[in-house]
Amino acid sequence: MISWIFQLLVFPGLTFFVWIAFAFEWLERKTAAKIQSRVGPLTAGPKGFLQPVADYFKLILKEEIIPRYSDRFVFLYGPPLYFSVPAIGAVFIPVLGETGVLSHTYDLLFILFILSFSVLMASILGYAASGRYAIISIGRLILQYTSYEVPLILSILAPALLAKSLSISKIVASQTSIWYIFYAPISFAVFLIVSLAELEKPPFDIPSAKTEIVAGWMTEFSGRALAYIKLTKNLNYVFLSALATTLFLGGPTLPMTIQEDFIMSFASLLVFLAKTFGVGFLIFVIKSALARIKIEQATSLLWTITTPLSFLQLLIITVFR
Amino acid sequence: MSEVWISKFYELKDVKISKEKNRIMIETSPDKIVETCRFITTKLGIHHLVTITGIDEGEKICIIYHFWGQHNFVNILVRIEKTNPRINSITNVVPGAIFYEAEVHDMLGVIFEGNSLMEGRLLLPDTYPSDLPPPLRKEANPEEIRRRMGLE
Amino acid sequence: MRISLKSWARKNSLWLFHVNAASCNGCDIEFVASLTPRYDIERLGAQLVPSPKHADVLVVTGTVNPLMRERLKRIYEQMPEPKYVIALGACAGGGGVMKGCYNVSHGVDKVIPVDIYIPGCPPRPEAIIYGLMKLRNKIEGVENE
Amino acid sequence: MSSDESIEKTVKETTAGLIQYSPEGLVPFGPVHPALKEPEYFKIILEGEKIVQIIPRIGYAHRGIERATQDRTWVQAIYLVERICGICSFAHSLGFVQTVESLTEYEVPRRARYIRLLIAEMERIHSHLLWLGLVGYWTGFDTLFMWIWRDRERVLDLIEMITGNRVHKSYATITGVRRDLPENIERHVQSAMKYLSERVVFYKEIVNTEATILTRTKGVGWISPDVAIRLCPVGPLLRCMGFKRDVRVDDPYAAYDEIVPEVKTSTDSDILSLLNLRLEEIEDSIRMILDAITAIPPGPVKTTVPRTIPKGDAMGHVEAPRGELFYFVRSDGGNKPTRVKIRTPTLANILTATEMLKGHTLADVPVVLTGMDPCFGCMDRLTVIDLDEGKEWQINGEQLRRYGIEWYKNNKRE
Repeated sequence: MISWIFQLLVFPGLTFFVWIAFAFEWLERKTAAKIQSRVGPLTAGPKGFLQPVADYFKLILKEEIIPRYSDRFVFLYGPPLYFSVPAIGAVFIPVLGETGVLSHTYDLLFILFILSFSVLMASILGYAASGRYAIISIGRLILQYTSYEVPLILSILAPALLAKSLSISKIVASQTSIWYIFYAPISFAVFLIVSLAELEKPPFDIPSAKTEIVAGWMTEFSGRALAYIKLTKNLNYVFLSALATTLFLGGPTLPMTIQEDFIMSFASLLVFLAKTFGVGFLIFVIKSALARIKIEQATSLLWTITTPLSFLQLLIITVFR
Repeated sequence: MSEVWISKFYELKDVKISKEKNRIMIETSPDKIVETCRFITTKLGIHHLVTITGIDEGEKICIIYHFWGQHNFVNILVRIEKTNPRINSITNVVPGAIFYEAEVHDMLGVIFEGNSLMEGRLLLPDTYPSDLPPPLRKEANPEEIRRRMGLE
Repeated sequence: MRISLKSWARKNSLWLFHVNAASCNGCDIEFVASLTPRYDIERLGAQLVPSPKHADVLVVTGTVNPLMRERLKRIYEQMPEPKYVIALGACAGGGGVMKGCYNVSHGVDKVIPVDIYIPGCPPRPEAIIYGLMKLRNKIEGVENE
Repeated sequence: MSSDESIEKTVKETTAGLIQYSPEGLVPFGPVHPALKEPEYFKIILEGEKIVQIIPRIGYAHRGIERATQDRTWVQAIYLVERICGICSFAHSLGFVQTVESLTEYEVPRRARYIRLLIAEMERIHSHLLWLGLVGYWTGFDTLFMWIWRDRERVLDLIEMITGNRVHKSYATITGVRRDLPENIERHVQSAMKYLSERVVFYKEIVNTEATILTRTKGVGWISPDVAIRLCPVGPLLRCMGFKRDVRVDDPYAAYDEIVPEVKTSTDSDILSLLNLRLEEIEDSIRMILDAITAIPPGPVKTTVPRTIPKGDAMGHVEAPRGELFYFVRSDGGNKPTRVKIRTPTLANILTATEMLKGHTLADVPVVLTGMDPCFGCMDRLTVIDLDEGKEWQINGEQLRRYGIEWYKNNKRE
């Protein structure tokens, strides 16, 4: 029992993913800086590695301003709840073996729920803060969500269809010989595009477009609440990269079996980290090379291109398997 | 080109015309300003109003309309009484004049009849004291304005 | 010297919110230039944030005129504690060349308290980086007393 | 005839719309807004995401410089008008100085005229690059923004070598420039211009091929040239509608009669054509700088003039990076100007920009509004216009603040 709780909260559960989230933000800022021929964070820790940690602690230690006309209850308890959404999702991701800390026969469905719930939480938070920019931002967020939900589900269904199962551990287990990215490359590409939309990164950073609507639904948050929101955004980032790793790149599976349990787990961990950071890096590079598009363009792009493409992939899989 | 124009200007009555290099200056009376501007836009085909300058000359306020077209400045100069500074707006002829007229109104208190931005207090900060003269009038004192606006 | 986690986090994560209070743009373009590759103040952990509620440092440029004065007060009140103010440029410091104009305040400190003055018309990006370093030292000093 | 009437109608609506609006769907844009590096307030009236009307409330950068020039001597006034705007600072000092020169009988030395052209064109390159980078920023393309601002530093280096300052050059003076060119400047100018011309070709390719930029700019902000010409726009905004008007050619100053600029025009009148037009202007400026630096004649750079300027009126204009910048100067024969009137390009363009935005969505606001390359610091040197209800404000600052809080409370959950 204690071991299970340790797994859930420390490793490979919550704390582990939070540290990866910090590392992701550092890597994102460093990559963006490198592409823009800058240096990026440098003074906090070696090579600026502790920059996200400094940001986080500073925000936690700051005063929190609760606007007088906002929903006080949601304002206080919303951000931790928002944080818990990807945190719960992350423990379903297999890190050390073929199964995650938590697992279930139909856990892929739960992951889908998690993905949509984080958008719902964001809109509740934005609405509780009640500002004009927040309202516009939420309108855009939900419009964008309705247009990317279908391709998101369809692209996730491709690995499930290939493995003939809705269980993550089964999907991982059946990828030991060949990764699903080779069977379903279109779905992987669609998943990456949709991830950008889910993460509000360019070209889909429409709900938080700072030159149009200030900081979108985050405008009114400060201090502790903002720390939670920032961390959640990074955790979402990690969660989606890890999900792509799990569903399309074979997760932590190794081509051979090693007798020693400890070494086996350690090797799996390294494989998992390498793949996750690889996917994350791919997303950083894509987002650095693109400008923001408009909401109607995003909607039409997601409906008319990604949705038919993911259908096509499913059709190919059903016909050829 | 400018010679042709000058000969055309004599169609207008009661004008004084002077010319220096490519700057043509037409002095006319305030009640003929709309007519003169319409003459410039229709007969000469100059649509580009550069700006409207207002100058406080002590007894009178001098308003100059600067038009630019085909390598020549065409300026119309009118002088109005400072005690009752009113003149017809030219926004019907040159729509782009709306902000320029409002600016002269703001800075010198000239009222352009027919301009939609003349209603109420339109110009200067909201805290500008209404009993003080507009800032570009000769009698305006920057120190006093600063003191009244609470800037000292 | 012992550095507390609090002051370490604060000095390494200065989020800037920039307010142009009736400036001539000179200081503003130099401030933006200090974010760009040659100077890159992100090295110090500083970044530009879009909302004053996210910010730690208020960077004010320009000759604060009566219209902007009220806005500036409201923005300052919206920022969460602890907050710092940098007056960037000669106009923000004390009126500069605009001194005596009827529509300018003589300095930001007539409106809100200022921590760091960066003089110059406009200050070079190097001067802005120097000012940020001064602010970092100030944060450390205040916390360690 | 009917087309004339429709033009007339559109123009009427534009000017009349400045004061009529309903508070529903009102979105404030500014005065402190991430898209605007300068304070300016736009009331945007929306139906969903579609813009119905946009009302500028200018005046947040008003300082009162025109009045202040009357209290300064002629030489002090040069440095004051220069500080109207940090981006086109040399254009301001040049416009003022040339207008004053036309009142005197002194000739500007030929070498000084060449040096003036050199700095004016470098400033144009720096201003256009700055704007282009900010277009990247507004469309959320931070990488482009950083690259362009990195390249802009090369021009600033040259300006610093010649004038001693990066932003406010303090270089032009009555009858000439303040100091001569440094030695061996040709080498630096040529290498920097070579580098920049390569980069401009690269940016042209990015702008015309990158899909996300194209979708954001192509066809956005279209305005009928017949309507636009009635609203008196200037500069690149006018040239992108197909009107071939440039003060450098129409009324040559400095050395523009010897090194003639090529006036670029476009007929698409959208933001993409503005982007291309400005990039072409940079290329032309590079050519002119390279021509000027080889053809520059030897000689003095200024003559000495008395402190008083003869009595008279003078007007002059220069082509600032944003368009025609107009100066009117009246002297009464003393050592101070009696009246200095400045008309900056942004004030001329703002009416056109609000017309360009109608019918577009909120996402287009930063791109179009800033597409005219606004410089509110310039515009507000004198103008303050409160278009809010046209009602009389008789309250002090603190009351205004409370009014703002109350207003926010009442309008909060619409």
